[in-house]
Amino acid sequence: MNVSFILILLLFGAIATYFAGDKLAKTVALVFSLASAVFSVYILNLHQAGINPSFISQWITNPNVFIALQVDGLSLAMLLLTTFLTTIIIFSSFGNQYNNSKTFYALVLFMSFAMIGTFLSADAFLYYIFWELALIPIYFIALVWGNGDVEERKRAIIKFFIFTLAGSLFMLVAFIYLFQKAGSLMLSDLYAVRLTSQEQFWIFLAFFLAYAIKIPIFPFHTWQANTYQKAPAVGTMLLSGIMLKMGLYSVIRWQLPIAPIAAKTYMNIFIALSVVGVVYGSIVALKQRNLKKLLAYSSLAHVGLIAAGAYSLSVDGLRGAVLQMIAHGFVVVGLFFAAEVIERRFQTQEIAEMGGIRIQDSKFASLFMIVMLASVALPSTFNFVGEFTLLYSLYNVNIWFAIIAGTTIILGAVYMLNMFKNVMLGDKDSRVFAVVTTQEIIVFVVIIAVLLFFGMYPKPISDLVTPPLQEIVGRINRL
Amino acid sequence: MNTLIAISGLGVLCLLVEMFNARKAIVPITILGLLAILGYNISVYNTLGTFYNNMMLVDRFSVAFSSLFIVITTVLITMSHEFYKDRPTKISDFVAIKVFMLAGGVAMVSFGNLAMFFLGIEVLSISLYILAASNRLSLKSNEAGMKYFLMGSFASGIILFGIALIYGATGSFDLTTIYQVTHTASYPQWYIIGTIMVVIGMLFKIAAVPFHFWAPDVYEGAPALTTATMSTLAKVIAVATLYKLAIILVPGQTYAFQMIIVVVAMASMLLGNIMALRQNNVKRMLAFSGISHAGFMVMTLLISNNSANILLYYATSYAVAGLAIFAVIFYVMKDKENETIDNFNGFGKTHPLLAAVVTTSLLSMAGIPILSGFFAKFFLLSQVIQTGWIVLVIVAIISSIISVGYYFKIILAMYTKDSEQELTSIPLVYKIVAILLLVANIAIGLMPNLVLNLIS
Amino acid sequence: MQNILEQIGIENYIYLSVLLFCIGAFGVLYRRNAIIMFMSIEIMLNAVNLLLVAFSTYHQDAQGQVFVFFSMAVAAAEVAVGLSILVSIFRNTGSIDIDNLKNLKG
Amino acid sequence: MEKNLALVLVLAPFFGFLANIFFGKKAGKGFVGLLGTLSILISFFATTYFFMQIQSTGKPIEVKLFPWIALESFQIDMSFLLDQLSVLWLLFVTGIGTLIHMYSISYMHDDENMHKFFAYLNLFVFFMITLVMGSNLLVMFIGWEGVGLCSYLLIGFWYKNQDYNDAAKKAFIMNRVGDLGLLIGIFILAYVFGSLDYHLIARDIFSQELSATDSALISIAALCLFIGATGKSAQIPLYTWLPDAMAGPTPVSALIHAATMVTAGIFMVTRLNFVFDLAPNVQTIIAVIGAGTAIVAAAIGLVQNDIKKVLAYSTVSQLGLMFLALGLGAYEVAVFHVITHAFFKACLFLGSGSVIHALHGEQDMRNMGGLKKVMPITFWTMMISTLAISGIFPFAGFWSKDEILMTAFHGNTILWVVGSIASIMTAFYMFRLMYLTFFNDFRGTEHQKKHLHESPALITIPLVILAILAAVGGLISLPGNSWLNHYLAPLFHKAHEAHHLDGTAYMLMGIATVGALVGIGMAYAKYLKKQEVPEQDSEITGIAKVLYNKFYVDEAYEMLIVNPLYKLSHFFRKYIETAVSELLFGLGKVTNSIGNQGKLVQNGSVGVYLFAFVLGLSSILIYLFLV
Repeated sequence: MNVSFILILLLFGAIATYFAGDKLAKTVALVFSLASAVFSVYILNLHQAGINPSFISQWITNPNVFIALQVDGLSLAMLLLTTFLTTIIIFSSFGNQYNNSKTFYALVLFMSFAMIGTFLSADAFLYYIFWELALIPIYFIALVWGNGDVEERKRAIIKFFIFTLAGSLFMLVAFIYLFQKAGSLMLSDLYAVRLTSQEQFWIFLAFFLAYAIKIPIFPFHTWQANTYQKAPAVGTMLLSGIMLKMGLYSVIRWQLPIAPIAAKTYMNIFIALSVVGVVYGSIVALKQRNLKKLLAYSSLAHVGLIAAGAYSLSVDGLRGAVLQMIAHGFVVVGLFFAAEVIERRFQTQEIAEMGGIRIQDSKFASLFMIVMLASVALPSTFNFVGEFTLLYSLYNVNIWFAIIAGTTIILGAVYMLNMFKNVMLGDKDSRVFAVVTTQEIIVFVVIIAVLLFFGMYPKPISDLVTPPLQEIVGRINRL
Repeated sequence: MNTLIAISGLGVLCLLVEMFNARKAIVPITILGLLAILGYNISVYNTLGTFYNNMMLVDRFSVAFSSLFIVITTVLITMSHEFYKDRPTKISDFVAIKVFMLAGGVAMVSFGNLAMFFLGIEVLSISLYILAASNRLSLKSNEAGMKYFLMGSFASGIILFGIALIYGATGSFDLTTIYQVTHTASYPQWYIIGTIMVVIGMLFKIAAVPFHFWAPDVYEGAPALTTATMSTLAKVIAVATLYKLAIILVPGQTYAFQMIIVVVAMASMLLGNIMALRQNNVKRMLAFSGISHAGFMVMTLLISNNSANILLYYATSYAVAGLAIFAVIFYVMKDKENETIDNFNGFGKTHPLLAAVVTTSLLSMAGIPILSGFFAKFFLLSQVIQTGWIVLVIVAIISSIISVGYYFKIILAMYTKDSEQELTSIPLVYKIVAILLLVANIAIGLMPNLVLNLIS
Repeated sequence: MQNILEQIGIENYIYLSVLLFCIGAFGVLYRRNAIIMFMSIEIMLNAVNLLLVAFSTYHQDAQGQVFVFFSMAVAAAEVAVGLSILVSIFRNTGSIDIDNLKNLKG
Repeated sequence: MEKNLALVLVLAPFFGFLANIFFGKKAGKGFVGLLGTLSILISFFATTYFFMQIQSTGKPIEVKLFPWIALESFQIDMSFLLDQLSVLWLLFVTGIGTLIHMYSISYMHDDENMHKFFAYLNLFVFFMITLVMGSNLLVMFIGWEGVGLCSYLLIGFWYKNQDYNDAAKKAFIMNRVGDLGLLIGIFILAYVFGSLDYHLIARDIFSQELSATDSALISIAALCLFIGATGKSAQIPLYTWLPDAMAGPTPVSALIHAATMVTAGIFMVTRLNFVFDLAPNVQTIIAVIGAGTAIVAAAIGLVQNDIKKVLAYSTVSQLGLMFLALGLGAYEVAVFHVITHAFFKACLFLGSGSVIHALHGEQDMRNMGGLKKVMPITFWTMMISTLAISGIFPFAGFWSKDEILMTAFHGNTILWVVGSIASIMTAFYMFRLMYLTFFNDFRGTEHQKKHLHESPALITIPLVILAILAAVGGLISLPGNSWLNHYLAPLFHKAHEAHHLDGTAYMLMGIATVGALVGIGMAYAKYLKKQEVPEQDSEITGIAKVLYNKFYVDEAYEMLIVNPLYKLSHFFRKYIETAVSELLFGLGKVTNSIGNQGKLVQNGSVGVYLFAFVLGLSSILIYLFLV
């Protein structure tokens, strides 16, 4: 069994979900996502046992295109993140009723399929296909099942779509150019291509456009807040939990090793942009009145830090980035789920209309608080491990990067605690908050368990991702 | 060669069938006939050569493209029975004209002599004039026909003038002779002018900027099936012919010629897409979209390696996607006073399957992966980048981004708005055609080698 | 034949037909009466025919003259179709002024 | 064995936390209190064992658990270190912790969320233990932030009141400001030494010559670490959260905001004394800031009317004195004062809690008075502690404060003067507190008066124990014969000249005592003799008003930092966001408007179309001719 099975499984799952009908759809989807999670653990076992579950076969002979799915520690980590988060996300949506849920869940599984494909592909052509493919389901999920005024939603989501597509098309140009140089788009061939620094600069820039929009890095982030706000909870979680990691992962996997000279020459600029995003996102979040938007901007700040770490071109930075990607994936899903739990009861995202929840449901308050604390990187949570490593890597580049990016731990505390105070605390029991259901608690508990366990013992993940990262950094430094 | 004769014979047969009052049999007979011809055509894939004193020149290029034309015509004729349901007496004419048009098209890709080319293009054009104006009582249709006729015959004049100059310069209409003359001896300057005039005439046919003005008006005014014919069959034929002409007639790839093509391609892609943004009429929008695709296809003239294959692939993908959309448009716009996007409102809820077909086809045109449109653009651009015209690639990318804006207008209408009209069941034939085309689209996307290596 | 060409020179034929062609083209451009536009197009085609015949003689080659026959036949067919469309329009609008045809635009 | 016992020491409070949070509500209040107290007591016993161990062997015990964060150049382990310093700290953390837990059983008995209170309190002790026991800076940082979290939870324990929540938030955020400094300091140390382990850093420092850049970096690191300490230990400029933190229940103020958490900064500086020794400039800064904080806070404390606020400012002021000592390199003196301060300040807070309890939540001293007779135990215990804090012989505070002043006198006379004035002020406001609270007649409502009572035994027993400690605590470090100095000696690598009991010493002691007596006398004259009661808020004028409003520091921060930040946020949100997105939308608009123009050209006229055709044709031909 090789890793391609997981893609087939999910694709088949999407089809099966569609034909299972509206009533059964979510259960079927959960079963398939769970199966994919289990299978990804199996792949992990194979990998640990030294067996390589990669898959390569020729697809198009002229031009030379391969279906190449590569498994190493890095892609495996992302695979696990995706399958587990998808399962959690699908499970978290059990409290919602969606029209035409068969299509909805089929799209969710399809998206998971595409994202996993992106993480596994070792052929740029295949990678690009999956990259674009992931965009379609989320577009429809956000458009059809989103919330708020239809016209506004349309505007926000078409903006998102065109933005991301625009970025990725420039990446496509870069790949086409590389294809002409290398004669193939296999990752290994692309790594081997010798490019002048001029060429590398343009290729780096084209990649950057694609990834900066996806991640997003300031000032390419304007699609983000509105899209997160308008998308349904599941869509927001998929977007923020997994999809933006595609961009970060790609920075590490594709952008840096293919254009190492450019990366080295211009790293300070890109770190600076990312760091500006950190501060900017935090400051904008201070005054947000909409809960989901606030979380969106906080996400902007966090991923800015991850991107900065990735551009620091050190093993520490990359490892911190990967760790934080995983941590952020879980935490942001938890946060948006908390927002969703509130929205299910209050039918609002406006912070001003909330409050007095802790009095009525202290369990939910505690769960939300733990997730929130993880997001502000309290030590002993996974996010701290990531954030510490990232800041340390930035410190090694320049102390000012670390200090400026470090303000996120202050500003993050400010807006998060403010949010928590206004949303949860206080004595305003004019609105009834129904106690969280067991299903909702399970979602939180799973997320919190992951965050705390790896917060105390990140070694398994760290050990998993370090060898490929060392290789990548070695490649960057060799040239 | 026999393909051409068979097609012409089939056209005559259609008219005869009408005489024998077997009107209902026309469409099936024609389809069967076309399929038989297709089979024959594929069988001569490996037996190539020239016929009738080099009047016809059958090579892989012509076989592959004429097969594509036949397939497209088959699809169009399959739908014509349903489309012309309310005008049953005229059906033989319409079918026959389409078959003749196909004959013109086949002549255009397999000509060995400029006379044959001229005849082909005139057969094609005259058929289209008739089809465009075929809705006699509709002023719009008349206007479309008239505009197309005026501009078309003007363009014919130019082509003819070009041919005359070529003849004057080389002393022959024969392609091989011309080729020899231009590649061995010196030739007067007016030869280039003649070539350019012929090329411009063809650019008019494929509706490339700045010779595109007729397209939106004619597409809008003509009956939907004719629009479909023009935007798929006629465009593909014209592009293929342009390609063949340019490859043979233009001596060497001079910088000046490349420059013209680059400018035309860029203008077509950008203008087509930008203009399409502001359209409300679906047919008109597709006309502008077609203009931009013409711009893309023209880029094949720049590339030296594998260009015919890529053109074929692009044309196939474009035609398949376009036909699928039109199959749905026939149903949606049936008996509608205006043909605006609003007619698609709520289509996603009422007809999820067909909405999916339209969506995927539009995505294919926009160039989203796994659909053939993406591969077409990828193959094309990957060759163009080799020529060094990176600006052109960037413009192509930018115009692709713009194109998403209007393709998604239809998608948005289908999925976010509510329908105001009651449900009518969709004719089976449209449904089957649409779905088959979707399958074909995905199939040639997943297995590009099916189409990509036909012409080596 | 040879003599005439020698006396007048091929260039002059070319100039003449270009001139005729341009006249035709300007006719199409500037006249708004459909019939006159048709006639202008005919002038363009005939200019080409003249040129073809001249070249045919110049090259001592019959192909050009044969081509003229094709061209004339096609022109006739074309005009036939054009006129029938014009009739149809005349029935609908009662006018053959091409400027009335501005319903399709934008 | 040692490893297990160490784990018990760390984890007992944590299990107490888990048990209380999950089962506390069902198990009932008696169980909650008992469990909460017992879990700390277990830790206390474990600590005692280790204390004995270390007393006898003098060898630090290191407990490695598992690798935690791996960096490219080094690895950070989850491991604990039990040496003289940490065990000493643990002793009074768990010891006082136990007493305060006990106290809370009675104090919090009427609160519906008592189980949560104990859970948080246990969690706090757990984090405090982690902070103290961590064998490297990052494990300490877990505890460091963890205690901040618990402080946040406990200050905002009565979360229905948004003002309390604001106070909690403020505490957390100001701490975070310091934490950033601490983190940067950690980075620098990690960069320079390639390790965060105390031992390894110390070894590196002593085993090799440091380059000039490294020395400079270490100075910056020391400064950054000190910024961290100012946050946690409420020093200028980050001290304003501590008075606000009095919103929490009184046992919390006693445990967290007086005895333990706020001393974390002193602990950290002491722990890293070898780093600070390398940065004399930073030490000067520390001393100056410490002295400044001592006098500023004491001055504010002079006029506060809320009994807990007075104590809070007193805490800030005392912490300032400790930093003064640290800045002068007298780590053991600072530690000594930490310990004595923990005793008497905890006692004072608990006593004030007892008073507040008796008055049903009244905290304003203007509405108290005459409680001496009703609450004798509370009065006497508090009196002892007040004497201790004022530095009256022979109570604990006398010895420790005297040491600090003596160190200051030897270091810098100005610092000594400042410290002495702060001491005099301390004596004044503490006795002001005592007189207003316990003497004269009761000024509260009739209703309150009827219900006045002495607190139950669970409250008074800890008071008595703490009062005894406050009285005799000075014995651990008598001048000339200091057990503490001897005990801590292995930690410090720089030799200190011991202060001999010479004439100067006696003179200084005399001056300090006289100063304290002066302060007491002034308070006596003003509040007992004249029976003055502080004016209502609106009547306060002049310097007193400035003091009463805490020098308007909060307002200044609001104006200089908070508001600009919010304004910036508003600006970003309203203008930058819009501008960036409009810029991109603008491109869309441009293309759309081109489309609109194009529509005008496409006007339906065949003439225009043909014209364009010919234009295109001729331009192409002309181009060809030109080329």
